[in-house]
Amino acid sequence: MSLKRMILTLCGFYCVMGIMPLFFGGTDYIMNILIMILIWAVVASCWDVIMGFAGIFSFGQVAFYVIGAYASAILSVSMDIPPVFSIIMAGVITGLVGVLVGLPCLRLAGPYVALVTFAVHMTLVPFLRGPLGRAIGSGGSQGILTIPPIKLFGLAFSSDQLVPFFYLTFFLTIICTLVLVLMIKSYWGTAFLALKDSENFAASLGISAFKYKLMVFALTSFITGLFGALYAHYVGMLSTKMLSMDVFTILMIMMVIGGIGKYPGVVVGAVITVTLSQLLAPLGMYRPLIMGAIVVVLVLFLRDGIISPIIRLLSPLQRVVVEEE
Amino acid sequence: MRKTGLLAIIFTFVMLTTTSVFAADTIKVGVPLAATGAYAGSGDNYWKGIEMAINEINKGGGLLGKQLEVIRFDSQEFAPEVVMQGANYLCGKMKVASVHAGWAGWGQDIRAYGKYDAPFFCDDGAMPAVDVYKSDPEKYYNTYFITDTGGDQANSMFNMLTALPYEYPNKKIVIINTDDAWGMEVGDTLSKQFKKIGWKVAKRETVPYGINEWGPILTKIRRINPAIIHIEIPSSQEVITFFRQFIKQPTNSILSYGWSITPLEVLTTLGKDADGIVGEMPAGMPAPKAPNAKAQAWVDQYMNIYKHPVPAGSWIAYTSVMVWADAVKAVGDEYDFKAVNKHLKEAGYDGLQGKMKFGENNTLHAQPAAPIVHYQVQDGKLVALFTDPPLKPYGEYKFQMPRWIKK
Amino acid sequence: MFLEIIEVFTSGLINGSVYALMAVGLTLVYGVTKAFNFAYGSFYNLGGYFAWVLLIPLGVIGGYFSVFFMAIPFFFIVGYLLEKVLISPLRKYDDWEMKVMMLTLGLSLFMDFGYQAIFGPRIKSLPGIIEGTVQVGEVVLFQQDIVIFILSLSGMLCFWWILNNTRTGMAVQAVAQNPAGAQIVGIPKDFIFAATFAISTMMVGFGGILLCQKNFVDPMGSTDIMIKAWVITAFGGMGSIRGSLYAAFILGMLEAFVGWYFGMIHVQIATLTLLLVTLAIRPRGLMGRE
Amino acid sequence: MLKINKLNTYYRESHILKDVSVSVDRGQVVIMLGPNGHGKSTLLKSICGLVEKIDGQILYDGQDITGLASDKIVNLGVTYIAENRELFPYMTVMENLKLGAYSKNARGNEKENMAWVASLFPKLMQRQNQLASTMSGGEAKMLAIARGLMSDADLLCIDEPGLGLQPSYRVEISQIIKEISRQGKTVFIVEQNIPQLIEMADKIYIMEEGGISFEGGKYDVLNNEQLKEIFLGL
Repeated sequence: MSLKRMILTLCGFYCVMGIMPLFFGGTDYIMNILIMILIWAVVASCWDVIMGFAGIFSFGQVAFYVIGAYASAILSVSMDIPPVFSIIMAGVITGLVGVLVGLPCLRLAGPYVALVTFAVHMTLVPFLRGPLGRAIGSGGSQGILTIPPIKLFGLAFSSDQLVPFFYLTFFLTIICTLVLVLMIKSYWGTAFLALKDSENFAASLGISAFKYKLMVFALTSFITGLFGALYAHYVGMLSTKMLSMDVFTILMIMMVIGGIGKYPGVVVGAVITVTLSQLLAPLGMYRPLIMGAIVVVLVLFLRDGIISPIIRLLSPLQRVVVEEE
Repeated sequence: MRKTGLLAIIFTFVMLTTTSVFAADTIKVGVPLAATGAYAGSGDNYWKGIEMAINEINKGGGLLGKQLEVIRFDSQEFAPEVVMQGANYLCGKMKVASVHAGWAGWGQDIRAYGKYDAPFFCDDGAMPAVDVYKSDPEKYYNTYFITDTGGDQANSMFNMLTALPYEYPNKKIVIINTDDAWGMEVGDTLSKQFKKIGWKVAKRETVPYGINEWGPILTKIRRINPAIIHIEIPSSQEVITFFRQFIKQPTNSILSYGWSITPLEVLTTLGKDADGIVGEMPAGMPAPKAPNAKAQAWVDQYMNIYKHPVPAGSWIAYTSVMVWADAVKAVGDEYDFKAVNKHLKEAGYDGLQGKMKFGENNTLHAQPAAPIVHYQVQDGKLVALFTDPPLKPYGEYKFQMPRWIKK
Repeated sequence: MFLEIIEVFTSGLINGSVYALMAVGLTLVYGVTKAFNFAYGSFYNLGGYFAWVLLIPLGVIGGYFSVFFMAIPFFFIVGYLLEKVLISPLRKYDDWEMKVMMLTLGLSLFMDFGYQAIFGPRIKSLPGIIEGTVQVGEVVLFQQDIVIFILSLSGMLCFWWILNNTRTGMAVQAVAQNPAGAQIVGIPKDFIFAATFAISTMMVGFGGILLCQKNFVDPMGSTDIMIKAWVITAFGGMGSIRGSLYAAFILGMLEAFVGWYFGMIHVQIATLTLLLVTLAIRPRGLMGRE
Repeated sequence: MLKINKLNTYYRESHILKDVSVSVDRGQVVIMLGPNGHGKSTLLKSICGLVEKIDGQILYDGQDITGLASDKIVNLGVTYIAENRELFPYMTVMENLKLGAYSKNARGNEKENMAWVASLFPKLMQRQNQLASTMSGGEAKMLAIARGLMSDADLLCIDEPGLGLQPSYRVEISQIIKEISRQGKTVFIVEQNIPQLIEMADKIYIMEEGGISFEGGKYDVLNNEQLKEIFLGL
């Protein structure tokens, strides 16, 4: 997708998102979904950049998200750092962890990268629940229940006031999305694609796999950590239950629906997945059952996710719309 | 592509907004329980009690002439976001008149449902949840804890263990508990109490869920040969495998299972093998004979419908629905949350075991009408030895010496 | 002290045999087809439910003997069809390895919650294959554990023998070592892929039956099993059967001794640390090769 | 014996072979010359069912084998011997040879073929328990040819056997191919580093840019100074 088209698409999407609170500002239930869509769209985009563009089988995305959330929560609760700063510090910490995880991963391939990154995910649970975690203020198994809201210009942003929080998230989403788009379309992005196609070929062009992959890890985990922190201050409570397989799979489904490496497909994937998951929630155990089936069917029949068939399906409609305009 | 996103959003929100049903002739009751995942078993126990109460009310003509309509929500494994979604869905979107939960998120739930006013009944049974309540009692005034906290329950366990008609051969106890809020709270309280009376906590081990191979721990226990082994793991697999591996080479110890005796599978799987284990149930129903005819009738009805003995949570979840219905009847308007909450807090309720009342911190502290019941497994069934408070022997049932203890 | 160590050692040995059984199928399928099966744990549970359905509601004659007898064709067919219908169509894509991971992840979600929808969320227990204990000196052992140990070890030795001494076994190895070469000598690659998948499904199904009768059939237990098997195979070197055997026993012992000496809560961290250190030194695991 | 009509193949977006027509008669030695990367290997692989997208017709003994799975083609008696050997690296020489006789038609004659291969490659037999991955380039090439012979094929498609080898090995290979041909086997070979082979050839093709640019007898090439210089470096 060309840069112009990509930016136009995202602009269109976020313009629509931006005016949503005008209609639904009074409905907490829908505002919550909208905010979660914004947050997940960025987190899933980061994963898409790692997997789809850099071609690294990272399974550590949820871990980075949780690290960011916990980092900001601990900094603001135990050390009384104002959330505005703790969020950014959380991003930096997550970025550093990303580099640390990235260093050994770059020597590995395929399921090994997946395993090592997922091992980070798995170690987080006993770490945060255990004595070490409690020592740094993770609150052990009960988690942290009193995370302060973000205070900015005398306003408090938290789940108590959804519309202001929506626009704060919206603002950060736009910035991070721009960063991601520029990364994908810059020399970096080209380098990723070259790397994905053939590492040897890219090496012959003088693209250092090591350097670029590390940079991807650092940047995406920074953004992921930032949004994790945002989420922590949004819900105001954290527990290690965030590391359950469910969150992981939901994130994965966003990518499958959106199409891996088909940015910004994953953003639409986030919209559909979050909404679907919410709609199906009253169905209890049939929700994950249906989600699982959707993944199987999509992977099998739609190689690039749901995006291209939708475009194809809607193209006559689009033409009509254009003609009417 | 832009249009695609737009259409997708419009489509989903049309779907979202149209799904809310505006039926006026029912009263909606929210039931957020774990229907999937590790806590689904306990969710099922609570659900059975709630279902029974709702059916009973509906059969009796409903509440204020309206039928009750249950809206369920799967709170999975209580991830913060899911807990919040549940509150927003049930209270925000479906506008339920009350929320009946069991385990619901150990404190996260208080914050999530505290934003709304519909009465919220939960069985978190742990101090962190009560701490959230205490941080702003005004805001969380609609929260009701239907059982005591872990610490209070552990004190009761301690009292029972020391009151057993049994001469302990030594003063050593081994405590094994899970690494969650409940397990830690019980473990900490028990070890503090036993130390106070001069016992030695020979081993205190916090374990994660999912252990099926107990060899290494049992090896240590056999060396210690303690007078009491207390296990506090609110999950059936671990405690069953522990018992099986313990019994192949037992020590002269009283096996105290605390709350872990209550998951349904423990007794259905172990049967008579489990004879001799002691344990407790908060807000429980004494067994095999209920304390009065009314309660006995309820137990019989339960066994009739679900074909198994009453597990932890069922009775109190049933009662919580009844308590709320009683308050609504008294107020006359299910949506007058201020009045309903006031009634819930101030007026008592005449339950199956007697008059009960929510106490300090909106907690249904152990009381004669909702006692902590201490059982021993005898002939493959739970037999109440004591009720608490006050700690007194129940009925004619007697402690039996576990068969593995050699004099 | 010595007795204690012996006891912990036996515990580790039992752990190890159980893990070996879980890991060998996974490593085989990865080694041969390069497809990573995330639904592996769900097939383990399928074994458990298979035995449960036959033994409890149906009350099949012959008990475990018939269960094992029927499990062989059942799991072979399930695995074979699965590969043909779901996995092999993905092979034509460049990023099929990622797609297979995602598909099997979705499949495992579907299967796990399918079990809950069909059998309910509560755990199920199976009758033991054999009850009772044996005393060896001071150490008391479950006969059940001994049966598991013997069956899983002999099963694996038998499997190893087949792999190294039969034409088909050699063909499987050939595909693992060089798929293009295998095609050249006329080995039907697609059939071997599907057959390997089927064999691995059979092994994990067997593992499920053997272990669920010791523990329980838990609809949500599949993730733990999958992760455990994954850690062992990666530690031993993906694709190396010998590596997984060593890894299974090393990790079984590590678990028993760390649990005994430091406490159960440290087991998981110790395991993952060992894994990470091993991979840092040997990026392909203990016995892995390029 | 082998007749190819208007064969086209594709790899991803690129069109590799364009309307290639070739015919090989029983017992012949046919040599394909041409610059590297112009599709010679692809042609051999197409015959043996190792290329996915193909279009056209390949007849073997009158039977259409276009798009047939490779194992079926091997079974019919057509074997490919790869330029880059494609051995099983962690198996011994003997195991590699045994797997060469995997196809159904080869199993019955495994013993005779093994004896024949042993007489052709005495050096390999001395190393029968060595792992394939530890062999030198020349030995590995010999093993690849030997493994191909084990398949009891009537038509051997040999891809650049002499590439990157010392002259002594090349001489050996040419002798072996002569021997194979003497046994009545048909050989379709891509090779331009072994001039001795030209002497044996019954027919020569030259492939350029995915198409056949020349077809003729060996004297047509040997007498054509231009071709000789370009393709044989003589």
